[in-house]
Amino acid sequence: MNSPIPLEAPPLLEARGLAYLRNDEPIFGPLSFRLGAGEVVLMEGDNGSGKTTLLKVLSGLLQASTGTVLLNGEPLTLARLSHQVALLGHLLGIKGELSPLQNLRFAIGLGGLRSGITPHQALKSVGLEGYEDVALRQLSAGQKKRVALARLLLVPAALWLLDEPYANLDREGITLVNRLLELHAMRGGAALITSHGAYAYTSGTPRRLQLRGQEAAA
Amino acid sequence: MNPLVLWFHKLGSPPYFYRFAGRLLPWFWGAALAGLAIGLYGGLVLAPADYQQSDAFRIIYVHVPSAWMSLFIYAFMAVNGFIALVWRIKLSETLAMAAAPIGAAFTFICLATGSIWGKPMWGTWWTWDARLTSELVLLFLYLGVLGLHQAIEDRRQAARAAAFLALIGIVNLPIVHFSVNWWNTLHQGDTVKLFGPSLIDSRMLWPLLVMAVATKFLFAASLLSRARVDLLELESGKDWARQIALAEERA
Amino acid sequence: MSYGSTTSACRALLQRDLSLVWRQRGDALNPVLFAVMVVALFPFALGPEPTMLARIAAGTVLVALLLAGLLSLDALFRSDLEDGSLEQLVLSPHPLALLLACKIAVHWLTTALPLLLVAPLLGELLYLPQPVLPVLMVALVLSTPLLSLIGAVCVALTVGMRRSGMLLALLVLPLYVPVLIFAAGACNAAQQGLPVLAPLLWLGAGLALALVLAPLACAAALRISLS
Amino acid sequence: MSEFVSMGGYGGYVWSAIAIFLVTLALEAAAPLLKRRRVLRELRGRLRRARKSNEENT
Repeated sequence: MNSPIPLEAPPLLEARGLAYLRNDEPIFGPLSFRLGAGEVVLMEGDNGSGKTTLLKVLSGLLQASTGTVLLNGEPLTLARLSHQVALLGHLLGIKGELSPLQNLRFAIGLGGLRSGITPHQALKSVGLEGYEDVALRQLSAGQKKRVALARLLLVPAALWLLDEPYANLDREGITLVNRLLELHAMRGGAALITSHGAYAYTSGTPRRLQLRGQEAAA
Repeated sequence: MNPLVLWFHKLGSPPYFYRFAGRLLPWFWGAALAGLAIGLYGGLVLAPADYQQSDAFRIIYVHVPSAWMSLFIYAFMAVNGFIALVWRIKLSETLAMAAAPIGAAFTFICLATGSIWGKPMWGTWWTWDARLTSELVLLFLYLGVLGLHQAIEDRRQAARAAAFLALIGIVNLPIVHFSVNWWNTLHQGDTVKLFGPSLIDSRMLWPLLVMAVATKFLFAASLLSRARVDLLELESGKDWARQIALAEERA
Repeated sequence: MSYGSTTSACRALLQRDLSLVWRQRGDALNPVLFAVMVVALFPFALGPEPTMLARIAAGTVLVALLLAGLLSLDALFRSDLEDGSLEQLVLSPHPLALLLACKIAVHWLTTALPLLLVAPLLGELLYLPQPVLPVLMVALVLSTPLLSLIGAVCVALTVGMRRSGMLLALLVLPLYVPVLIFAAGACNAAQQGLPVLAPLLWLGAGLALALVLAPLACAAALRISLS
Repeated sequence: MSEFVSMGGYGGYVWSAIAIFLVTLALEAAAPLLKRRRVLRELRGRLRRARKSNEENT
């Protein structure tokens, strides 16, 4: 093969020496890892090991105490939060008073729309067909989570940061999350998901990161 | 690098600042106490009585320096707050927050002594005159900064939020002063002018200036001792803080 | 892919917040009810003589509206914080200050506007002299958005605290003093037949300044509070 | 001397103003000293806990 070696594209997400301190107590880190397109990484760690904080730092909600976050090789700053990251936290960011459809329309307005999908299709693919116009308050916790997952399908973010995506879901829901993650990875997206270990990402062989308070091992 | 810049950089490190402030403290306390003694002696004994206000005017020696300090400390707090927000320097956060209670104390003194002065001069404990009212708003601003600082769990986040409030306050203060002035004014004009001839006898003036300098030293001394303790608390996980705790235990 | 423009983000936010308010339109009446009750207390405390009530009418209406606004301020970011929408707002790629300006606008529309509508009625309860009413209304139109904007910055600083009510009042009231002074000053001048333009112009200048600066300050404060 | 204390009839006002000044500033200066004792006590407690857990581990 004599073709010129292509310059290696920077990974979608890279953390370099990332650490976060609160009241001078380390919450996590220092931590370095890379996440390329098509990868799903499962972040494991006990309660209080700083998983949620890590996701907040990676998304740009919190500023790291030391280290840098690079998105496509460029440092993440507050002034330039990009369209490339979607965060699904413990709080789902959806309104109980509105219907799933209204919630999704708002999410699209705020974050943009991926091509080739509509809110109706997204709701259908998370198994909520027929629930479009029910007030969210009347849905179960698992169904609310599915609405939040539908939001991920709609917004054009390449990187998903999911905090405990399996919580509140039944077996069928867990399979759904895994299917969505697989689909996202196949499209060239990447995802970082946290779990305290009770559930597992079953399909494929995901890379695992262990988060143990102060140090983390890849 | 420029040696001065280098020194500032070193001063920003908490253990260095702790030692540096510790060495300065006795001098500052000494200068403050000596200045207060001289200023009060000059003001209460040596200065002649005022031809209009008789001896009641002597309250000026505690009232006016406190009023100056209340504004000076607010400006100091806001400048440090600005540095803390823009460059995230821990020492500036600490200094800004250490200054707030001292400023509140001086503002309180200014209001209390002003009110005591008002009783014999105006016949009431309180008048809604422009400067007294502005000073009252200033006290509320100080209390707001202190309250916000106390209400937030994370110490550094608390310092940043309170510093931000201090900055809003510094925009607000001239507006308050202007509006209150527009609203009502009864107060006597400035007695001491920094530029131009002063309206006050020099035997009355020098104790006032001595008091002004003494309160600056008092502020500096109190600020440094507060900042030292706050840094010790903030950095209690670090080695240098542990060493100090152990050294104190042995002593 | 379509990333969506900032305009469409603002429109989506306005639409969502307005429909949320519409779903709980009963709550929108609470500040109005509060203002009416506060104003009704004054004749009980001071006696029903019309001349005396007429003298304090404009000031009382102003203070009642200010307090009613303060009471509703706390809810500005509360529900968004509790369900995580605030995080999504902060993470959105659009300028946060602009999005917050939309939220403040909705807040003003839904809490201050009803108060403005009942202000003439409140004035009538206190025998507000007829010629003062237009000046009071202009002063209110200029000062209520100003109060909302200044208040939003302070709410952003206290967002996430469990018991923020008293602290919020402590932070906000010193900042409200100049607004109250100029608004009441205009009414007092009108009552004495003096020119009213100067204080109203000062209010207008303050509003213009706050319209630009307050959303930026609000965004900065929110970022500090969420960290 | 009594003339000095009475301050031309304004003694009560003048001396109470001076007293407020001195007492407030004295309290203000004492606060960091008290806090310093508390912080050092907590720090020493932490060190003792750390030492104890070290001994248990070894």
